[in-house]
Amino acid sequence: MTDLQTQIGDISIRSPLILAAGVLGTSFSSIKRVYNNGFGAMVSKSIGIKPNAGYVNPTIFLLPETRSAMNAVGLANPGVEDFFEKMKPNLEEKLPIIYSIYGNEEEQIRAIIEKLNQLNPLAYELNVSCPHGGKFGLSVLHDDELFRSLVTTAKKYATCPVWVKLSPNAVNITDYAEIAISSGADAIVAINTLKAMVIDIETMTPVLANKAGGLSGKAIKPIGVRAVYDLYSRFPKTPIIGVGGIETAEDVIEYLLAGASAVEIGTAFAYTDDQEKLGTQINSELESYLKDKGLKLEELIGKAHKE
Amino acid sequence: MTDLQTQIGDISIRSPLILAAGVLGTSFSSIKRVYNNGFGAMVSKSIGIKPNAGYVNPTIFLLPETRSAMNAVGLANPGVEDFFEKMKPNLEEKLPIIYSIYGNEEEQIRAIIEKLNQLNPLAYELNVSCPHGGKFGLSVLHDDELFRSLVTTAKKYATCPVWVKLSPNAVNITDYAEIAISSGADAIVAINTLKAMVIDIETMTPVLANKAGGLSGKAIKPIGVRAVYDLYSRFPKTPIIGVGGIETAEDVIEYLLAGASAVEIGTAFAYTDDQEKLGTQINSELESYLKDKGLKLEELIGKAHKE
Amino acid sequence: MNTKGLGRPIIREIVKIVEETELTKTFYFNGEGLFAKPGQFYMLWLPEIDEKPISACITNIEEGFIGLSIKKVGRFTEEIQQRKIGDKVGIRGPFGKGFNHEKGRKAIFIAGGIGIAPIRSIFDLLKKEQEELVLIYGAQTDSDLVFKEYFTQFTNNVTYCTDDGSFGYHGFPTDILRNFLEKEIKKGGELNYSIYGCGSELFLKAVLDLIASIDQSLLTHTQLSLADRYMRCGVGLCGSCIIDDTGLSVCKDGPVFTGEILAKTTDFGIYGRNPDGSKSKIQPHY
Amino acid sequence: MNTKGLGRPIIREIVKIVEETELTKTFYFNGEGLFAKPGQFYMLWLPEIDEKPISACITNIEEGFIGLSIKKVGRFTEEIQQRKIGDKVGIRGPFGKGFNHEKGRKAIFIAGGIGIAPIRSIFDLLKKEQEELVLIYGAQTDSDLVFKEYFTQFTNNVTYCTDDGSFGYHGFPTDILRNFLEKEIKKGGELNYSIYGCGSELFLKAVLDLIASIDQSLLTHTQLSLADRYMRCGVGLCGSCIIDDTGLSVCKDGPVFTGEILAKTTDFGIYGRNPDGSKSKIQPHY
Ligand SMILES: Cc1cc2nc3c(=O)[nH]c(=O)nc-3n(C[C@H](O)[C@H](O)[C@H](O)COP(=O)(O)OP(=O)(O)OC[C@H]3O[C@@H](n4cnc5c(N)ncnc54)[C@H](O)[C@@H]3O)c2cc1C
Ligand SMILES: Cc1cc2nc3c(=O)[nH]c(=O)nc-3n(C[C@H](O)[C@H](O)[C@H](O)COP(=O)(O)OP(=O)(O)OC[C@H]3O[C@@H](n4cnc5c(N)ncnc54)[C@H](O)[C@@H]3O)c2cc1C
Ligand SMILES: Cc1cc2nc3c(=O)[nH]c(=O)nc-3n(C[C@H](O)[C@H](O)[C@H](O)COP(=O)(O)O)c2cc1C
Ligand SMILES: Cc1cc2nc3c(=O)[nH]c(=O)nc-3n(C[C@H](O)[C@H](O)[C@H](O)COP(=O)(O)O)c2cc1C
Ligand code: FES
Ligand code: FES
Repeated sequence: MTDLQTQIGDISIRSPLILAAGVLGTSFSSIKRVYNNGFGAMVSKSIGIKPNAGYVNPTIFLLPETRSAMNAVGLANPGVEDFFEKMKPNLEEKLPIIYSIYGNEEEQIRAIIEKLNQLNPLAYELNVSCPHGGKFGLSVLHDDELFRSLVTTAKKYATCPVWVKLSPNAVNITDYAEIAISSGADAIVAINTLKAMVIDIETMTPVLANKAGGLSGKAIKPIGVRAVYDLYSRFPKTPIIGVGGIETAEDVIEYLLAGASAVEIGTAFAYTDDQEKLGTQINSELESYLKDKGLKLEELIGKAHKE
Repeated sequence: MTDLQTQIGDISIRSPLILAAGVLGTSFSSIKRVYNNGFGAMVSKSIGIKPNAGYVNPTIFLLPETRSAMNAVGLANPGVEDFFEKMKPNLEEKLPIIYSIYGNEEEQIRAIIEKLNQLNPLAYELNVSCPHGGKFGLSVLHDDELFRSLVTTAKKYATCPVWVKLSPNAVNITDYAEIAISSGADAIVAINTLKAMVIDIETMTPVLANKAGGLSGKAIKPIGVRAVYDLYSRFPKTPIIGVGGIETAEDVIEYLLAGASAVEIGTAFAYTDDQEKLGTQINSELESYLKDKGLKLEELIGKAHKE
Repeated sequence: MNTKGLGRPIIREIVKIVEETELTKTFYFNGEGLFAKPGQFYMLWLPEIDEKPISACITNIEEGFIGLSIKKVGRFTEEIQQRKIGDKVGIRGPFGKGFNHEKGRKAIFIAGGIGIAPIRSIFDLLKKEQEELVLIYGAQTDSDLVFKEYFTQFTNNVTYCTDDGSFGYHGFPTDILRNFLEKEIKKGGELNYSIYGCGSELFLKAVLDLIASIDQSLLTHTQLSLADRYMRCGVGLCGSCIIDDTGLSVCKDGPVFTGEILAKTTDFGIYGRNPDGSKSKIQPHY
Repeated sequence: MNTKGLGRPIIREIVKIVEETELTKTFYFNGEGLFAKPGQFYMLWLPEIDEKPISACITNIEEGFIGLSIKKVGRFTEEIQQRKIGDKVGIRGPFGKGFNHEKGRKAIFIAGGIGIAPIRSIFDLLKKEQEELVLIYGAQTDSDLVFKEYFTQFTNNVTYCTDDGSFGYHGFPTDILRNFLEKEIKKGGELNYSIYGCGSELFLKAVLDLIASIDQSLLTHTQLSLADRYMRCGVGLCGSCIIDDTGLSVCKDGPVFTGEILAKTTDFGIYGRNPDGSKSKIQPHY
């Protein structure tokens, strides 16, 4: 068996596949199920300081014609207190879990992190890029001061690495990475969903209850690959986690070649008949590819950047 | 026959379908062929002051899994002098042609417009949003001062309306519209392609010779609809021309409901067997829809915005 | 995988409405592109109101329609009951895995309240193929029992129950099931039955516990359709409907599970999940 | 529409290289998913170099391979000629409409230089079905003539021509075509021929003019494959290959056009289009 282990800064995971935030990540049992399916690590649903019921339905639906999805869940989550209780089993099981967190005040970030530190996270993923998160979403990213202060705060309190998840709804995603990295971020996660909308022409109404939402899935893959490529060009020393439209080993490889050290997978869970095999299947295809090319996984990272 | 005529400010066209810039728009004969196929108007390839051979190939390829396309043509065009000669037949034929133009100096815009004014354009479409146009592309949009001065210059010399074509590679597309409209733009065209990249995993090389390019087609439709919706919310009085991923009458209707007064169609020309029928087919489906709903075309515009 | 039916809501006009009882109406739609297997469900969208899971109930492929039977319990279900013929709703799906028709075994159907909706879908399939169909169907009161004449047409082995004794047996469907199974056991021989059930989760839990107490080996032949779960995506993506400790999603891995699997979960019949993902005790209701 | 073959480059190793002449090599690839109809073409990608249109030439579905015959004329074609077995190239396509096999008519093939590549593809199809195959094939000099032994196997009605007289007839293929058609006319009766041609555009223009001068009604039965056109997308999108005044694209509406259509264009054989979209006079070359 070829080794699929990959390094993200100081962290090492057994496969570059990571469960993306917001997908199957609210309960410990589903997170564990994904781990058993060959994933290297799992990101939890984004957790805030208080419980949040999110928007009414429809909040999510698929666009099969482009193997994509639309969502405006609105950062629904049980809040850090309840979530902490739910994740306690991991003190024994020790699965590699990254906690996605959000907030729009330093104090919130401090409180969330101080609580979750007790769970020995693999890392935190600071979500400042939700396109339907209202005042907790993209607006945080677009306020340079606030953004910088939240990353700094997270770094100050976290007992593990802090990753920052960025949005492609940007003039140049690398400018946000600049702020994140100079504020101490250990890795950059790209990309979150793109601002989008689908209108039903029979009822003449936007389908999502929140009207606007985020586009994920195959449609956005070339946008994610480009973001990772640009980030790697500018910050070759900062680990990058690629996200967006990954369904197959080919997709994973494309992101690695662009410069990602690992990848996250979300929407693909809706497009597979057998969720239990998604990870093992991709892992074994990755192994074949590496064997065929006679390369180690780490040698793929950034290899599409010539001279 | 239901009337498909639509109004874009002072201009009226026989159908809301407009050929998008850069697609089949370098020669008068292909522009005319599209008109004969039922389109309301045609936008030319983006024309600069000097001839530009663009990038070497590959410059364009399709992504059929999402009915999309990648391109980095690099604003190839014969330059305004040569182009002017080519389009002279329109002084007699009087087809509704919108000239897409680009430049990064006031002087260029003035010179191009003074030349093309002689062709009695239906309108100009100022392209400041090409994601692979180098110093003539997105970087113009992202320089507020320059952007404002080019719109102002275009308005000053143009003998017809000036439309401004915006990019979704933005924090908030409506902020660019604000600049355009306050500088005199008569209409907003949205969206241009999104920054994207596809890497071939066998040769470990970006497929486009320019490496990065723009994503168009069905994949970006929800992004375009959202852009139009947001523009209409903020500027209900400025006509909007919707572009991005339109292939069918349903797609056109979605954009009209979002707030577009007309739409442009590009990539769909690659996904139709019979280019000669694309326009007439969509027109007749639009007519059926309007008849079925008992509505006039103008009544659809912005109808997805409730109360 | 086949992505048919996974997409955005398909808009359909209500073509017929049958008022089954005071609280329950059945809504009929053109079924083209929407036909489900028994036990699958849809996400039903009322534009600008909400979108909720509703079971496939009546599936008539020959005549091209489907019927959804809906009980008024809250905002969404009240809203739809105000809709008229010609009104438009959106339908996504069908979703989920549905019932597995165990050929060669006799069928017992057990339903509580509006849980009859998916039971009718599997009943309809089996009535074409099997002779012995046992239906045990309970509700709070007579006027909550739907499809009574319908079922009686196809089997004479129906027992209706009401909590208040207003119709049929005065008591719970589980009493009837217990009696039935115990009688069969006394007759000797194997309990060659498949049990198909739906109702509130507390009800289903009672059914499961009963069966486990009578014959553990029946658990693999018991298929219960969960209907007390909050759902968002319907496609196994969001995690809103996960049942601990298995990590299974009700929308994609269910909504029908075998008793064997349900017996392994720690949540079934005990904890539900709120829209924010937190859990709360399941409350009694029909 | 069927989108198969429309997508990104498929990467294939060169599995065999045949040096046909000093300037021309044929490259063989696993043909799976790439098999073309005669007259269609591919976009051939040399990563980090360029991507250019190349005709389907050898299509062997039974044995599962394709062969592309390429003449060295500039940077791209020189580069590929340096490639070895095992090297990887990208192939998009097949694109375009190809030749229309006019059943019930006798076939004349006329090729100039590397224009023989697509002619071989239609020749190969017809050799299985038709008896009378007339091939007229010219090049500058003997060593430019490819597939000589091959063609001779299947028809004894071949005339090779060279500009310098180094092989076969000393002169132009159009001379041979004129003689042939005039002889047939003298014999009396209808000219029941289909003419399939490819070569430089000046050559094709000479062919078209000749046919028009002999019998206008033959123009609808003349199919010429254009190969002097700059292309980008291959799918009728970018407009790089439009021929005025028709507005037709060579990549999607062609590359094969009937003489009737070509006679209507104002550009054919006169103006080509540069990468920037401007036009320039077509220069003589084979
Ligand atoms: C897979 C699946 C299939 C379903 N099939 C059907 C069906 O075919 N027909 C049908 O009528 N319903 C069905 N349901 C239940 C239906 O989705 C709910 O009744 C509906 O979501 C309630 O929405 P509401 O806005 O009307 O009520 P809410 O305002 O959400 O709830 C109102 C009150 O009802 C209680 N309640 C919650 N869930 C239920 C429930 N399931 N039944 C009764 N009371 C409840 C709550 O505790 C609350 O107090 C199904 C549910 C699932 C998960
Ligand atoms: C539909 C189509 C099918 C084709 N099929 C084949 C094929 O099967 N085999 C093949 O070898 N070529 C074929 N060609 C031609 C091939 O695409 C060109 O030879 C190639 O693009 C030249 O690229 P280059 O970089 O080598 O030369 P460039 O540097 O682009 O050109 C070098 C010189 O060659 C001249 N030139 C330009 N076009 C041609 C031409 N078509 N033939 C000869 N000289 C030319 C130019 O004027 C220039 O001076 C085809 C072209 C088209 C449009
Ligand atoms: C239903 C759904 C919910 C999501 N919720 C979150 C979230 O809470 N936090 C977050 O950072 N990203 C969230 N995302 C974004 C994903 O983590 C991911 O960035 C995006 O979907 C692109 O990856 P994909 O194409 O593999 O889905 C969500 C995506 C989906 C589809
Ligand atoms: C091959 C190609 C070339 C393009 N060239 C231009 C251009 O020159 N100027 C411009 O403003 N937009 C250009 N575009 C963008 C289109 O006009 C349009 O905004 C975009 O493709 C989205 O529409 P679509 O999805 O219908 O193609 C080009 C698009 C394609 C695919
Ligand atoms: S409703 Fe989303 S996972 Fe079940
Ligand atoms: S090569 Fe693009 S239209 Fe023909």
